[in-house]
Amino acid sequence: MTLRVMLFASWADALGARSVEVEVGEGATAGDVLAALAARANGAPLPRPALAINRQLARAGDPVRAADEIAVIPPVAGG
Amino acid sequence: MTLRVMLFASWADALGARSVEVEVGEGATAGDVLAALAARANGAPLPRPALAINRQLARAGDPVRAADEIAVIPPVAGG
Amino acid sequence: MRSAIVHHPIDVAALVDEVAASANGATVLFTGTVRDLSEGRAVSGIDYDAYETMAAEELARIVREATERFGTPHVVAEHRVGSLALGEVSVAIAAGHPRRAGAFDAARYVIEEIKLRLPVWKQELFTDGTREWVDARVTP
Amino acid sequence: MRSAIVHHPIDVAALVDEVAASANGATVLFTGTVRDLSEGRAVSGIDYDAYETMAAEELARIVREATERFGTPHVVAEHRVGSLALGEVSVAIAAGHPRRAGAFDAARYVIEEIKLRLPVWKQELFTDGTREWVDARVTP
Repeated sequence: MTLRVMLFASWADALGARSVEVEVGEGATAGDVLAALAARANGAPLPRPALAINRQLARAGDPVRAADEIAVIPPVAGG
Repeated sequence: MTLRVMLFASWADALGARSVEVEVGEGATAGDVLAALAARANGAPLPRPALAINRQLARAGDPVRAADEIAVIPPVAGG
Repeated sequence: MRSAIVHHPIDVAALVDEVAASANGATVLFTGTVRDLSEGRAVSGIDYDAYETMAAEELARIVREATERFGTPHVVAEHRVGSLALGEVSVAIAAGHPRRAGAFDAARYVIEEIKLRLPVWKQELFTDGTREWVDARVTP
Repeated sequence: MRSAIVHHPIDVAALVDEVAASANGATVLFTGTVRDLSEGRAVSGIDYDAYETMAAEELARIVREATERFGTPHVVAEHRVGSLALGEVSVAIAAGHPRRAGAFDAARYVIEEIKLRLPVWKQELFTDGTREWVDARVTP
């Protein structure tokens, strides 16, 4: 399935977009999506991110569905 | 010697004045002044005060001189 | 209780007024501002990026947690995003409480949790013309 | 660094402005206000008495101690005396610091020391028309 993944901060800069599409198999997990994104980053020196599914931080084993709102969450630095 | 002692808060109310004169012997200490003041309070239910000499809290044994600025310091309650 | 991610300057006096209540004996306001040095380098400004919908939800959760932990409904927080100049306020938190310990603790809780949890990122603009995402300093 | 015992309403926004500096990343404002209940009794106002010359000196010492302990010159404090109505600010402290922990700790230090050391006394006016010095509640 094709997922649209939102990007922020250093990830948005490195990939030159506010979102990208990644292709993963049915039954894919948050970990699978992060692996696909790492491949897309192509060795750029980026911080290891977490994944948010529907605006909640996901664990590596959490399932991802095509209808989910998915986002890369680099280490946060607000305040 | 005669000392003028400033009064505040409950002590000023109870003695009906912002200052009183007390008579103590030469070589009197802060403790002596407090004892003279307690006698002046005449059993009124007042909080036990400290004494300030020249705007510094005194110990009971500290000497008092006629030229000193002397004040009764009830338990503080600012803020 | 209120929170927001905003794109305009934060009116800190309005936040203080918002937490006023006759039961409160203490109010604490915390503001974070853009300062002129970061790890020894001279900074001219900061751009804040955010995952705004998630950040708004997370900030609301943090503020609600503070009201529950410290027993006061009077907690408000705003985080600004976009381009900020030196000295501008990036985050402001106001907490009103009957007692001073509760007001301090509630405001402190909110800023500590913001630093840990809010999906907001800062890019520092240095006076030498370079810029750097703070997140990217973390080892991959 | 500045402190004062004042007879007029405290301008808290001015105190916050006063501690602003380009090196500061954090500012904390604490205000103490007259609240509507004291130990369960309804309060209509508070009269503050003070040994003003000593209080001014002691408050200056406390603020100087805070600047030295927490490593920032940007600490100001004002304590108001006289008759205050519900909701009015009796004491305000502002602290600016490069780091948030320093700003919180400096403001907290000043209010805690004020409570312990400042020769200021409050008389609570109750809605039933009676009044009571808070100091007089202490057992002789």
